[in-house]
Amino acid sequence: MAELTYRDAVARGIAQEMERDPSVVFLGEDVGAAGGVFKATVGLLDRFGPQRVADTPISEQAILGAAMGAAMTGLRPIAEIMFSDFFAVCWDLVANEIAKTRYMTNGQVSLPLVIRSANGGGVRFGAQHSQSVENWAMAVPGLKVVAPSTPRDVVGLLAAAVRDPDPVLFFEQKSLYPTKGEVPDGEIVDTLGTAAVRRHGRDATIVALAAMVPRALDAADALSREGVEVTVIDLRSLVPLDVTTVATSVVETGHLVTVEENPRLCGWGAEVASIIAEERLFDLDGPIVRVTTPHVPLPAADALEDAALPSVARIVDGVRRALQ
Amino acid sequence: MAELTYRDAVARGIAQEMERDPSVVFLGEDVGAAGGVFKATVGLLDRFGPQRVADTPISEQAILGAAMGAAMTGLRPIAEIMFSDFFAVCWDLVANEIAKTRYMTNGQVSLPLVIRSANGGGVRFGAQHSQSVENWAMAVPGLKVVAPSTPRDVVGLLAAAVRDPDPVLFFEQKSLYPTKGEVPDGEIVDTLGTAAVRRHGRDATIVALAAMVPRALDAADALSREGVEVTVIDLRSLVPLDVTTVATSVVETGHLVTVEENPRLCGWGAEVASIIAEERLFDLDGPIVRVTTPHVPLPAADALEDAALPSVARIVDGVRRALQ
Amino acid sequence: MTELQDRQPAGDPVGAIAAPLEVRTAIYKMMVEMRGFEKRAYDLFLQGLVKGTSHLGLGQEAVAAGFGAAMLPSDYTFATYRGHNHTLARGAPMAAVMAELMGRQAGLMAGKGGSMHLTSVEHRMMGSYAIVGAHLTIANGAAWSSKLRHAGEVAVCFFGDGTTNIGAFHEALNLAAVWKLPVVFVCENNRWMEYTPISSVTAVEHPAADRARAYGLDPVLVDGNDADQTYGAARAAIEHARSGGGPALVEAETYRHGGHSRADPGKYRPDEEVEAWLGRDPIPRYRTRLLGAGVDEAVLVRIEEEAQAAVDAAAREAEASPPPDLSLVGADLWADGGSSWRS
Amino acid sequence: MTELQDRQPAGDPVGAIAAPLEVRTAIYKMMVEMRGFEKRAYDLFLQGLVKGTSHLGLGQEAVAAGFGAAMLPSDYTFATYRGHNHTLARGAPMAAVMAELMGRQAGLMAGKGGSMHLTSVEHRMMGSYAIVGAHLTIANGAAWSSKLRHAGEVAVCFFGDGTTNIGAFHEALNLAAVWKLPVVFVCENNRWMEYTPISSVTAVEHPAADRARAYGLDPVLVDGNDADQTYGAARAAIEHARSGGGPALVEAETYRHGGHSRADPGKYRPDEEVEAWLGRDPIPRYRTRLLGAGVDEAVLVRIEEEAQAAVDAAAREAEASPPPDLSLVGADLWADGGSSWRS
Ligand SMILES: Cc1ncc(C[n+]2csc(CCOP(=O)(O)OP(=O)(O)O)c2C)c(N)n1
Ligand SMILES: Cc1ncc(C[n+]2csc(CCOP(=O)(O)OP(=O)(O)O)c2C)c(N)n1
Ligand SMILES: [Mg+2]
Ligand SMILES: [Mg+2]
Repeated sequence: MAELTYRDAVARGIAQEMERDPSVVFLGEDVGAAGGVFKATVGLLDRFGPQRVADTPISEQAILGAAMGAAMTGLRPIAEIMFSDFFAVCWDLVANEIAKTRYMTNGQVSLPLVIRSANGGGVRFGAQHSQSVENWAMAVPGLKVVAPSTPRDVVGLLAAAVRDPDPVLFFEQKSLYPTKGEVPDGEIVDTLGTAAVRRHGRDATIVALAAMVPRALDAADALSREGVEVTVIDLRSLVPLDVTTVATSVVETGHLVTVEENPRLCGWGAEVASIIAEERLFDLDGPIVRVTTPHVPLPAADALEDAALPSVARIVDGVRRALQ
Repeated sequence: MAELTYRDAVARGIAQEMERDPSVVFLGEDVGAAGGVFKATVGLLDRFGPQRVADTPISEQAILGAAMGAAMTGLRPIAEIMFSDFFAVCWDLVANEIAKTRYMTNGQVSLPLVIRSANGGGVRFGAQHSQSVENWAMAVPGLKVVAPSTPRDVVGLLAAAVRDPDPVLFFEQKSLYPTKGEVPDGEIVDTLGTAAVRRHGRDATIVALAAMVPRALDAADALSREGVEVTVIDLRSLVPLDVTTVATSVVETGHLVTVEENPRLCGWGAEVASIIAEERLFDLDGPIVRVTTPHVPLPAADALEDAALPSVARIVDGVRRALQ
Repeated sequence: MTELQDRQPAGDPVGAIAAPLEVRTAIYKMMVEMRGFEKRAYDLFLQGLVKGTSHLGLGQEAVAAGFGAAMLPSDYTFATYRGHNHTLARGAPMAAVMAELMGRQAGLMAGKGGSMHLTSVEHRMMGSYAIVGAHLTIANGAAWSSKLRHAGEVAVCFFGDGTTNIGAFHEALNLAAVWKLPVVFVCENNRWMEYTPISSVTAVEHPAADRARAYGLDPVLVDGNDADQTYGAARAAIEHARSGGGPALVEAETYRHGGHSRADPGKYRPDEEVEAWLGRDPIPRYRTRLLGAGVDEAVLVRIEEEAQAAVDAAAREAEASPPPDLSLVGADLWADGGSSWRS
Repeated sequence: MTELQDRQPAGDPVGAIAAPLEVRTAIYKMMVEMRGFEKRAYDLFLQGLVKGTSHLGLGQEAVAAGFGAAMLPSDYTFATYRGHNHTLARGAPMAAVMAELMGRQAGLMAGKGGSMHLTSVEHRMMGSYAIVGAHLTIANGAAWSSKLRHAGEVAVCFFGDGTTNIGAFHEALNLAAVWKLPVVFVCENNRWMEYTPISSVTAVEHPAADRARAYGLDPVLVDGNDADQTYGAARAAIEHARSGGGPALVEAETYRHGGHSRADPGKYRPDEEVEAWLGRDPIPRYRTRLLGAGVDEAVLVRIEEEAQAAVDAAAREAEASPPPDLSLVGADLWADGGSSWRS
């Protein structure tokens, strides 16, 4: 057991898989010699050499095309898209090609590949480098969508993603890179599509993802001081979605609050809310409350960004509204 | 009053606005000399000349960049993206530039532009030419999102979109192009963000959009024969969203069914459902049911595509489940 | 047209590599089969049996056939929505391709893909792509993989003139050059995008060849209606790529006889242009050439008759197939065979 | 370096158009102000007062200044995240720019955009764009609009060497050429993308100039650390564009003195490379040149002192500004001033 940053867990997870399977290759902008702009891939080039760790031009379509073509023909690529905002310059590869090809070809083509990307706000990078776009990915059939909140989950879910026979979008939350957590020694392989109950309480269920998980836990602490005990579920994966864990908890608590970093409209919380409103309506004792970033781009100034992202106070308030 | 196809209504709407305002220009692939691949813009080149009706290379990013730069500097462009699936090759312009620029510049830059696109399935074009991606647009703050279901609305909402000072994504449903409807003579200008109640009933509320509206009306007919009277709301616009009309109806009927052509996850119906589950939970007498295309790409074969898209039978069944 | 006629070689032309006679008759056979197949597909469309859209390569057969003949079985093909011929060139069964156009269970992808997405991994036909540009980057990936696996496979990627103006073209060409990938990019310049002449939307005269230097590549321009030239260019480019020389970009000048897609009569094109190009139809031209080279006409007639019989049989077989099983709607989104997104 | 030194003109170089002395002192003033501003911005970052990220153009001032001096007030600027200098070159007030970097209410966009999105429509600084490539297409739009409105305005668009490898570059250049737009594309080749040398990821030696022909344009390569050359090239390109000659693509060879962004020490670059380029710093070089051309040193010293005073005042003013009003979070998504998405 060692204490590791979320950032270092990325390199550890990639290295674990590259060590195990020679067909795993890794490519992206500044990922090799520079170790990545977030320093999340330091050391991989030295360890695995320039054939398997490839620096690319600023050509996101070419990066994902290379990953896709390689995955079709026997490799298991991990591609990095530096910031998830840049998915917009290569969305055709993601949404139209990678997501659809197995289905369109009646199962002929397998695409075992992972696309990692730094997602989310909180670091004052402004509207074009701070978006949470996991809901863009969730909306496209054919993509698995993962977003870890702890260093341990980074390693285990990354390994699971690399071993998965289908394309996985792996969202690393950039404000979590410096955070630390215990990571067991040896190989770690987790299971996609399983949520984790991070705290247990009988009064309400909070469902959160990535950077919103620690905030939800802080909100749970604050609520606990008022005598309100909430369950906090870390979804970890949006596709597959662990509806069972969420629904079981809602049946127990009767109240659901989702906490999303993405802007309001069509966020993953809407999907979760709609599932519960269809399948567990009569188990609800209060409105389903969604706490989200308002439906605006993220402003750059620290004061404004802090005011836009879901805060502990807004989560606490959301739970109170759910309980009313 | 004349009977017009949805297809011809597009050209009429564009012509109405180009006639009125010399700053309106129109650009896209094959839109001029050829009159558009759907023949929806026939005659515009002859009428307004090659300066204002511009054929472009296959360069969707360049098309939207040209529209954006022109809108910043005094023109009111209408750009065509031939199929909405192709938004994926220019999503950076849509989601990162056009949507965010007014906000990021603290209101300095205005972008009065419209992007028209042929959206949706039903014409056996396969997975890359049949998507309903209105939910992609809805998820991005800074875009208005419109999707008419009738020829009259095509003209009126297109005019409203052109006159709107903000960027509007205008989704034309390609299976509706040959459909006909009455369109009043003279200028028509509608209001964005207003839903239309197409049929009134007290038992349940169906909310639909674009090609799903006529199907919902057919389902309403079928249900009526069983003695179930439903309200059918044509949303017409996703942003702004006419929550008032939907909520008012749900309060009256106690039951909500959304009918979406987009694949299931994070569709607009999820957003509508989550709003009602938050704001009108105690007015609901049954589960909120979502009828959607399953979360798969659209298959090409006619038999398979028909089985994938929400059918009248599935809508009827959805209402029955909501009423149980 | 004068310009093109000038460039058209007199007599029996050669590409970089001259083809032996058995290869040339094989190329003729491929072209005749393609022609027969697509004409039948068009008839079936008129009968309402081919649904959706389809894009014929009538008139462009010499490109698919010349390259098809030059590829090894282990090489990869990447094509566009106009990919019937490239699919047949790799040996995919005609009946399965026809059934796919008709949306039947016996289709190459059981109807799930349709005409625009023909794929037969078994034949290393790695897909037909319907959104302009992307597949150039994907072909790079197959070539990269071949290189890393030391497999000696070359990826050959076909696309149109209009495709040279989209961003993905640029990214793909640059990466292929920088990584020295074994990939051959083949631009079939048929002078039109959908309904717009390529010359009206392109900054250079030869949309691919005039841009080769921007990627450190040599320009290659061939008469795409001359199967000997396409075969020769294919051999040269593929061998260059296979031997580690990096990518090649070939521009083949050709013409589609019909409209862009099934419903388009192609009336926007000047009559003289169409007529001149019909006069340069690659199939009768090659037939004459083969006769001149000493091939017995009976051999060619037999090829023609067999092709016709094969097309008839394929159409019958395809028509006999039922529509796809509806359970396919939910099948094969994931490797587990299903499409579930939840617990 | 030898190669560059060889190309460096001896004595007093001229661009296509020689600059009068008052223009040259104005250029010097701009460069000195830019340098002072960015050095202060860096100090404020070290003090924790500049938040988020920022990308300095230290060492690249001769490009922004040379072009800035050649533009008419009605011309449009489009820049990247590395756009402080281009913003100042158009006359945007230093204090507002500094306040934007610090996330204050007095910022050019009241803190909503940040360093990477500097925009001042009033000064025709039409924005700084942080996702590589897009703004080339947007600059086309402004140029198209100018052309349709017969306004005579030229759009000038700055970007880096790394940007030449993304798809949008290609689409923008082709459309600009086909439509003969009054737009000037300026590639500041500083030899590095973020931490990767451009030569390792680009198929040609000169990422922009060697690709000009692919768009039917003449290659233009200038010493970007020589303000006379950038000014001359700017005058020539802008006049060409304004007079209806269509777009131009200029590659200016230069170097950033520091790292890619604020937190990057830039240590991946070979010491000799950095040193050689520091020796070619455009500001002392230009100072020497102006003295040689007969400008009184007192004039230059006064420019330097005034610039320093202006920077000091701007920093003070910016620091005195409060953080933005939190109501701005919900403001100005729409033209009505708000951000409501519902009834
Ligand atoms: C990104 C994108 N934009 C537009 C289209 C619509 N479209 C399909 S084919 C075509 C013309 C392509 O022209 P070309 O590359 O010359 O190929 P050809 O059809 O002539 O074989 C267009 C514009 C598309 N499929 N994808
Ligand atoms: C589409 C996209 N990909 C990647 C990035 C991350 N990124 C920001 S700046 C940069 C390097 C750009 O290099 P260059 O164009 O040479 O400009 P310079 O920074 O040297 O001025 C990269 C890769 C981005 N902003 N946008
Ligand atoms: Mg073509
Ligand atoms: Mg650079």
